Amino acid sequence: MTPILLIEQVLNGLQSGVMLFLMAAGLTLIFGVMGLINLAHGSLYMVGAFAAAAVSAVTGSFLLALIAALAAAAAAGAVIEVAVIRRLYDRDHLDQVLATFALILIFSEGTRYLFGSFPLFLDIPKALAGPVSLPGGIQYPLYRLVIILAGLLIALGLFALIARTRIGIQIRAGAADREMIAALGIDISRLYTLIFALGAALAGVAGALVGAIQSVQVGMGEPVLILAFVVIVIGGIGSIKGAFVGALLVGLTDTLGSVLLPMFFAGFMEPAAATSVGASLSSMLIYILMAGVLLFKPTGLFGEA
Amino acid sequence: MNLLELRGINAAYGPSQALFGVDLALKQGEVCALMGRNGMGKSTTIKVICRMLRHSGGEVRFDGREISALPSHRAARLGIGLVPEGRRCFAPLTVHENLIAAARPGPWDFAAVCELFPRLGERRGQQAALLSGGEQQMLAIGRALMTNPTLLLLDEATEGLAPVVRQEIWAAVAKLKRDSGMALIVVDKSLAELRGIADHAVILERGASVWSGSMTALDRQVADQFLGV
Amino acid sequence: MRRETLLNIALFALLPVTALAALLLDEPFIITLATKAAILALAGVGLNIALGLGGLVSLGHAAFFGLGGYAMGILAAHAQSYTPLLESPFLIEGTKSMPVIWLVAIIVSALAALAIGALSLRTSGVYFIMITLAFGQMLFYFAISWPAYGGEDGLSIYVRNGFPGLNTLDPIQFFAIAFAVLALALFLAGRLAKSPFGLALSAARQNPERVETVGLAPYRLRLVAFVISGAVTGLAGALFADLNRFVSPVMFSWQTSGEIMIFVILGGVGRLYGPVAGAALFILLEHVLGGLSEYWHVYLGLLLLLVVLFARGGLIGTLAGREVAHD
Amino acid sequence: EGKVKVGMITTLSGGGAGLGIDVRDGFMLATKMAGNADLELVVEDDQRKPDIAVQLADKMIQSEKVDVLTGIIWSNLAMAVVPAATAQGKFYLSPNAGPSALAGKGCNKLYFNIAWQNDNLHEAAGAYANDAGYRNSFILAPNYPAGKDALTGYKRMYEGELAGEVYTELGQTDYAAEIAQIRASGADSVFFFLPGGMGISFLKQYANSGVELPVVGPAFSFDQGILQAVGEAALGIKNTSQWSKDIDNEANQTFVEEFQAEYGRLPSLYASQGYDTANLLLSAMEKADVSDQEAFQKALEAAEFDSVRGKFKFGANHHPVQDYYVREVVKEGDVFTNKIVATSLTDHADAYVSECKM
Amino acid sequence: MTEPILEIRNLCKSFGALKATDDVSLSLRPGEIHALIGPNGAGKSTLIKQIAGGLRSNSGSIHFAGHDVTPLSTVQRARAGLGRTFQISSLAMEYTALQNAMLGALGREGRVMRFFAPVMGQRNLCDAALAALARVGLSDHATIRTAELSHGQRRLLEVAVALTLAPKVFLMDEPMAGLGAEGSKQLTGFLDELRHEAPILLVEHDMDAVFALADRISVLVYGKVIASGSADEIRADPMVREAYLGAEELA
Ligand SMILES: Nc1ncnc2c1ncn2[C@@H]1O[C@H](COP(=O)(O)OP(=O)(O)OP(=O)(O)O)[C@@H](O)[C@H]1O
Ligand SMILES: Nc1ncnc2c1ncn2[C@@H]1O[C@H](COP(=O)(O)OP(=O)(O)OP(=O)(O)O)[C@@H](O)[C@H]1O
Ligand SMILES: [Mg+2]
Ligand SMILES: [Mg+2]
Repeated sequence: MTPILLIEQVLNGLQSGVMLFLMAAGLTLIFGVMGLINLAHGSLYMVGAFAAAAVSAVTGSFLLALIAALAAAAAAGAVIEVAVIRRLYDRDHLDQVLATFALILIFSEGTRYLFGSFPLFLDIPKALAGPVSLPGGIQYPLYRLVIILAGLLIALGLFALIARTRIGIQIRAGAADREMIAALGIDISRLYTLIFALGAALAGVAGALVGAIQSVQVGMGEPVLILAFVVIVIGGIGSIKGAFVGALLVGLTDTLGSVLLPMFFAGFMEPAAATSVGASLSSMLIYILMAGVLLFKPTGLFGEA
Repeated sequence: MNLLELRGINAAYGPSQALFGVDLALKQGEVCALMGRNGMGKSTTIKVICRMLRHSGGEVRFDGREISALPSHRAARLGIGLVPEGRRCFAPLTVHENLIAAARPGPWDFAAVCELFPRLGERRGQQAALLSGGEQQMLAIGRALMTNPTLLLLDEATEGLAPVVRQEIWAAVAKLKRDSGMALIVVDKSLAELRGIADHAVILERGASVWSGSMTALDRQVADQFLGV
Repeated sequence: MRRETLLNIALFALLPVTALAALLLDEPFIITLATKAAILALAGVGLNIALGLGGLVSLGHAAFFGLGGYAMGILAAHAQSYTPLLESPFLIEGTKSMPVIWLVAIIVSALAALAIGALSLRTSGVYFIMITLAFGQMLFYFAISWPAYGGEDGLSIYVRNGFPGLNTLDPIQFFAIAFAVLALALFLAGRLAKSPFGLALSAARQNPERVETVGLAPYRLRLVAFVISGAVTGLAGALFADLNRFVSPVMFSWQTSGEIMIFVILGGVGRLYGPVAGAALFILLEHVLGGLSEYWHVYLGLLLLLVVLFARGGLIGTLAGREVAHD
Repeated sequence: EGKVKVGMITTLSGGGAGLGIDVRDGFMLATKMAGNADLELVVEDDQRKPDIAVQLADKMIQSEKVDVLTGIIWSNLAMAVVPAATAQGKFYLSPNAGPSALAGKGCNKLYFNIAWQNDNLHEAAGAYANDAGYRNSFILAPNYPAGKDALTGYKRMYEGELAGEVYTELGQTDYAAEIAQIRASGADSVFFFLPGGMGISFLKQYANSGVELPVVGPAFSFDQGILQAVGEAALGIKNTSQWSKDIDNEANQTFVEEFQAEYGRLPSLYASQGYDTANLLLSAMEKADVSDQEAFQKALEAAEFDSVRGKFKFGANHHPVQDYYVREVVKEGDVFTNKIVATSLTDHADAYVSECKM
Repeated sequence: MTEPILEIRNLCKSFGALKATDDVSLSLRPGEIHALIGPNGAGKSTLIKQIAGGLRSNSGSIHFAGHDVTPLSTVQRARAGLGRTFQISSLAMEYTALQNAMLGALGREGRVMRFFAPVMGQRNLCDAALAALARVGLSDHATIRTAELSHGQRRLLEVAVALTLAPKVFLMDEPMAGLGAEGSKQLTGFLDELRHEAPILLVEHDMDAVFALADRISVLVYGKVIASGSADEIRADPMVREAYLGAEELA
């Protein structure tokens, strides 16, 4: 492999990491900070993508589509928080698992009912289409650079919100002891609804942004969900920085693994077997990474005991 | 007018009733000692006042209005501050974050709390979970003060504190009462210390208020009968 | 008698009564469903030992379910094609005998649980959920891409394996086998919960520090529980594979882990008969609602939601009141 | 007497539901048009889970007492159901999946495939690559049996060099790394098999990457149901199929018109396969009674029905011997669709027929 | 003078820059109550944790019943006979008081890998647990879930569990905290007798109790032992008065 290709693949890995962070950002808030296991997060991601596709089909405007994604996901988030999640904060994690699993079923099939069983069309705006040339002769899709930017901005914004503002402190305090923070005069229910809606909105925006270069279809949220959980857990629950680093690690591992492992095995195996073994191993790689990280740091890279 | 008034409070945890008609009244700037043996309902009464626990009978009036229907954050915003039993600091947050999480403007701010408890200033960036027991207790008190309440509920707030610190706290309480007219309900085990600070006392026995009167009226005989000392 | 005891008796009787009724009505498929419920309940009983008693929220139990399934698939496939499983260093032949397969399934999944548990139990809480998920996923991807036993396509066994003295192809007889295994597992799990080990394990869930200071090692308690739990779930996997005469990597997927967990939660975590209630209800819903509408998942979702929101402590918790199961 | 009960097990919920719905709709259209009251159909949703499919098969055989099973979309589900169904003496007509195991050693006299053997469309792509003069292909597919079959199928016909061969993760959504490899590989063409959402993602990302090598693939990523979601990115791409809506014969024209009239959308490949499956069955019902297994099998083997593909016949392993076309993605008005531009293989059977001993 | 059963030599523990225990040496002899007092955050609980095994020391050694137990884990030390109570109650909250006590009895017996026989049917365990509850005055509450006990009752249960272990040494971290005046008085009397079963290393802020009970008192300030001696000596020590006792009325 030429150095330039290697650099390009590293870039791809980082890019895919930032994209992962974008997808995990909302979950970082809801799961990482509020401490709520929300399996339906992937559904909110899907809601965003579908709302964007629907609006873009009608208006042709990507900006409007993004706004629609944000609004639809935030609204869906607020509704499920008030109707369901709110009753579950003081319950066992397992009740949250069951309830949000039920929400997945409702959202997935509800979306299919509304939009049919076939994938929808959502494309990147013309202005952002096509590649740009980076130094070193690397051709890189402009839109992906935009995604990187969006991911970085959201990472910074979240970090500031959680670590630097009083609202962030109150959310974390609420996660530690809801009853107590309420007894000190904080309307934790309203705050949580807001934050949940914000997390949902982030998921929705990610769904729309990423949906434009992937397929917008029912069930698109579930693989993302697992990946997002992996990212957050590797980084350490509750740490935005951790989630970001975790996302980059997973992105790099996944990309470079799928490129390098088959080459590695080709060194001493016949080509067909090498590609196949390499590919098998690379699909396991992020799980091996996660298990490895947790074995050495049982609370993730930046997590606290 | 009474700042706080409990009349005939009944309360239960699920099926098991813990309070059977508790009465208590308190004026602005007064300190009331809430006493009784272990398990008699002191903490339950405190929880009812700050609306952490919904009572099933009787009424709670604060500042002239019936607050039974309010959620606990609204009661807190009316000016009820709580130092709960067992500290309940926000374990993953730092000392500073614990203090400012729910702070409301007023004379008690971070600097003032650090003056009362210098230890908290020294440990400002440390996670609450890693504080010593006594430091956590200081933190819980500081946290409640930072909400600048007009009524402060201290449920075993000096548990686990060194004698010097306890003395400082009682001194601070006396000052609070004197300077800012804060009212307090204090649950504490040391009768001697309470005598120095409380105006009157209410004694609970099996969830009912069985004795109330001024601190001076609480003589040996009463103490012996209800508190076992 | 306590309400929960009565309820448990009713639940226990539910499956065989259904199966017998189906036999009388000549509805063999209902028997198959009852068998499926019994087997999945068995998997749930296994998980419940780790989850309910030990507080170990494993999202990787599909690993054991799948290993049990593949133990059956691989042994039976070799027996079917008359090729030995291993020739050197010693000869291992395939087999079509259920008891032998069960034994292998139990041993293999117990060993896997020992390895996975030994590593995973260094973590706790959500990290434990995710690390068990990771091990499950590793096996899943391995099974998908490992060509020797069919990869994603899985392995078909044309004829159900045999059990001495019984005709396993007859639905009611196979049901009887599955149900007997379930009954045995329930009995043992019930005893386990009340045993000294159960007391210590459950205490380790509530407060590991406390258990340490009385001189018991939470790690060891949990590891043992995890191994027992994995072995039971592995056995269920072997039975499940035999029910379908088919295994595939789907058995390893996180959705499978999730479903087993749903049975447990639905029935009531830590309730001995919770998995039975959960699995039975889930299968009932799946088959009743499935016929109603193409979008039946919506109704399933709504029903599950109602259960979580309004039926605290799962089905059994609601029906039996909030008494604690273990005392 | 003369009645046939058909059990259709197909995917009607969840991610892959579109395919199952099309197969079902195509099948039902044919039965409706035939108006044959002797054919009774029960449909069940397998949720794309093998174990559910197996249980549904059991249910249909044991409780519903069906004579014929059909409907399964996915190879792994077919592998789970077909051997057990045929072992119990039921006919199975596959409207989509054609795993090699069932075409070769595992073939069965009661099992008929009316779509293709899994390798076929890829073989057609390989043959087309030769015709188009590609000498250096980069090929990729997901890492699972059908993906391996796909690349094997392509390589079986393709005569040029390989610039690269990559197995991607099943369900992968980001193809930046693969596209970078393609760019760097010096390939002159790309062959890919990425069914469902994977293909949509790949095509969108490929179109946006600035790599402009010609792409060829099997029809699955370009079919009617999915094409609208790919959009412009698919325009002009060549794909191989045994069917296209512009195949010029009367049966096909009727099918396309009636399907549109009935369901308000253009038919897909899967709909055409479902439709042909039903017609094959109806044709056999004309000739034989299903209770006479041997006669009914003969009637099916004869395959005397008007296929939307024009000519259609079975090979010795009950898999199709048919023509494969090269289609190009075009835009008709607002709708993306395909038109035939060439024929890549004629009267093509599959590679496993010699292994089949019935 | 009898040989100490527990001896701590030059124990150190730092958290970052903070020296929580700084070269502490202490001993505990059979039959005595050795009180450890000191300001909040002085390192008393840290020291208890180090002795019980929950925290690894940076340096120093711990000798118990003639053995160097420094390398042993919490579990091993508990088995060797170190019984500990927590400053903040640490109990199995879903269990009844009796079940918590049974757990202690089970820990003492040690044979936990028994999967079949019901634990509640084991007479010896049950009797030991009930006896312990009775000794702290919780007999009436045996079948109440710990979560439903009041704070003070939990503190007593904490002591009861330690009793069921029948340890060779008690490490008690503020057992009086949270007890009412009456409760404290009773517990004081109880500990006074308990010392004959096993000596007690007692951390306590309740000076009435400390002065009434302690044979020896050590004062810990900023991780260092600044004074050690009899109750009267300590009471009179000006350094201790300033750092810890303050102007307290002497009872
Ligand atoms: N969460 C709870 N659930 C059920 N019962 C409870 C709960 N908390 C307290 N109780 C019961 O209510 C009664 C009163 O308890 P409360 O905590 O008010 O007592 P207290 O006077 O504060 O005692 P202490 O001095 O020990 O703190 C006790 O008998 C206790 O067992
Ligand atoms: N894990 C830790 N990391 C950092 N600092 C710690 C940690 N544990 C304890 N400390 C600090 O070490 C000091 C000693 O704590 P320790 O709990 O031993 O005090 P203590 O003497 O028991 O006090 P108290 O009487 O208030 O319970 C405290 O200042 C505390 O903040
Ligand atoms: Mg109390
Ligand atoms: Mg301490």
